[in-house]
Amino acid sequence: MKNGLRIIAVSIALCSSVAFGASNISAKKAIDGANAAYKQVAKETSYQWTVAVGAIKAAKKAFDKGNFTEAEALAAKAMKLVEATKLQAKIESETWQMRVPK
Amino acid sequence: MSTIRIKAKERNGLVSVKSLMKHPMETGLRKDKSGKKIPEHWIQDVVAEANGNRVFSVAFNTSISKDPYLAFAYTGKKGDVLRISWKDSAGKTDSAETMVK
Amino acid sequence: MKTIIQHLAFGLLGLSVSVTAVAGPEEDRKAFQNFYENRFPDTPVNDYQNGVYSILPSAREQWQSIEEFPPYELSVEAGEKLFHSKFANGKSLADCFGSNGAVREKYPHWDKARGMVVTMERAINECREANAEKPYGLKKGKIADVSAYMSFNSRGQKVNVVIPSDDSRALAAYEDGKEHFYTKRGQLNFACADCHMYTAGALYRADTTSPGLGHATSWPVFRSKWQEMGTLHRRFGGCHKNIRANPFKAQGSEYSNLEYFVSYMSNGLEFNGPAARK
Amino acid sequence: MDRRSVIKAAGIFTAAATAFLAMPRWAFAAYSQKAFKQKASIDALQNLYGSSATTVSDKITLKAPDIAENGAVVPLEVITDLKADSIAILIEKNPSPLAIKADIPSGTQGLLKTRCRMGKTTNVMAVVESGGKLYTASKEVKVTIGGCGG
Repeated sequence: MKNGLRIIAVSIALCSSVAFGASNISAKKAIDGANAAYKQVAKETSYQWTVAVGAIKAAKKAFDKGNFTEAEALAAKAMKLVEATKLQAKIESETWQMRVPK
Repeated sequence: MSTIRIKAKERNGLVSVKSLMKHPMETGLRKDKSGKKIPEHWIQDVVAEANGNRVFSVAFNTSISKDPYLAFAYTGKKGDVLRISWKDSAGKTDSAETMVK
Repeated sequence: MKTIIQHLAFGLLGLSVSVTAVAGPEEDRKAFQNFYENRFPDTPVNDYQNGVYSILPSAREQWQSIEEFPPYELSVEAGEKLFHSKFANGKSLADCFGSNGAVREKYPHWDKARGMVVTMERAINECREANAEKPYGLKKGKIADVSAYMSFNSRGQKVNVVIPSDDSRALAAYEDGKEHFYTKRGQLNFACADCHMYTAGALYRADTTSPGLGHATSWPVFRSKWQEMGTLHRRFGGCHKNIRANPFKAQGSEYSNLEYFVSYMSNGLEFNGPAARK
Repeated sequence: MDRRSVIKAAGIFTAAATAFLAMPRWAFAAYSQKAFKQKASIDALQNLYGSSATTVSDKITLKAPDIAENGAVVPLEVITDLKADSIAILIEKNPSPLAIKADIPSGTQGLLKTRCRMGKTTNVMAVVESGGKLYTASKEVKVTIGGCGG
């Protein structure tokens, strides 16, 4: 029973990757989006994470190899890291003074 | 300029010698940027002489740190001429001399 | 006078009217030093210049044994040679910094004409450029050698960073460095203050963090990890990489302002660079 | 600091000295490749002294850190009250344990200080050769890797 469910789940996953798999267009869009967001946060806040740069680079590499699904997933990961960077910058600008000893 | 730096000071008839030798001391285990192994290259022998008499000699393995440090003490006096020499695995040698203070 | 600073500080920090008074740099420094005095009551203030060894006796022994014949002495020698070697125009660094370059206590300082913090390493390169020579790289090699020679001859000078009151931009630079010290960065979400203040002396994996007081006094440093000399800004960059934040450019405004702040916090301590560290 | 003048003096001397110095008057000892290449301490001792029979002695002090700050540069010091003919240091977990062997002529102290590399946590053994016998002192040195400094 459990095994059966697992097989179904796996086949759904496989199907969806075929049906909705990333194309070179959507992957490129995701990478460009992450890259632009990264640069914007860096410019606006001076906050930059090495891991975000790493994810963007890895996404580009996967893209060049034609692994568009992987490239899109990595770009999405980069985007999340950039969002987190942005959030960190926002929180810190409001709270850093709490750490200054009085 | 010599690769060897020596500091030698006498106190109560005992000369304390400290020396630092500039040398890469390659272990043969390290790799360069392209992933190629850097061949081993290390100081094998060091001899110290005071006024021409051997007062200390030592043999190193590759496990001695880069720019080897060596300190010892011998019975001697101010004004002794202390000479330290090394020879490495490539057959190169170097020497330096100092006056005991 | 004080009210002017407070006023500026309010404006700079973008704070709305608040009942609590905002402290000026001198109050900051006192509170900063008090913090470490309370945290490490056994460490005399003038020992913080020895970094983590001021609070870690087991490592201190190894350090002292390295100091018996420290590897940076070779760098001091190399720096001496560079310092006195003639530029193409016949001058040398000695024409900018005096016969032995013992000017560590003058840096970092506020340059009013240009409205920026000038570190000693920047001044070394500006001296070269003013004499039509190429500047040195900023993190290691010749810049560290020259800095080591000048710092060595300056040993015993006191850190004495001044924030001139007649230029509000100086206080702004200080505040920028201060904000940098206290804000969390990188994926690991650490501020300088997290590791080097509130948990100074704690283990991060296999390493004990050093106290922030005295951080800028002993540079340049021969780090065993590097197996060579490096500048303070090289270390700043390494710290940022450790917390997975992109490092800033050496001698850029971020690290220069941070050096300005950190050095100010160590006012009164002795410059004792160059030094050996793990 | 008079360290400054020491450096300067050393610099002048060494510069002058190298001009006419090439080799020591005393020849270098025949380097014992075999002993230094051995993978086990016991074999290194056998190669070096023709014996691996050792006695633990409280007349040897081996100064080594409990925890090495950096495995690439671990300060080690051996001091002995025994009438030493030679002092050797073996780092047991290194690929080839024998790190250094010093010959001590009479008139020279039973003292050896140096800095060694250690790849991982290991037992360190100081061996003093005295009157044809081998005496030892040992200490474990922890080598940690990782963290902000490592």
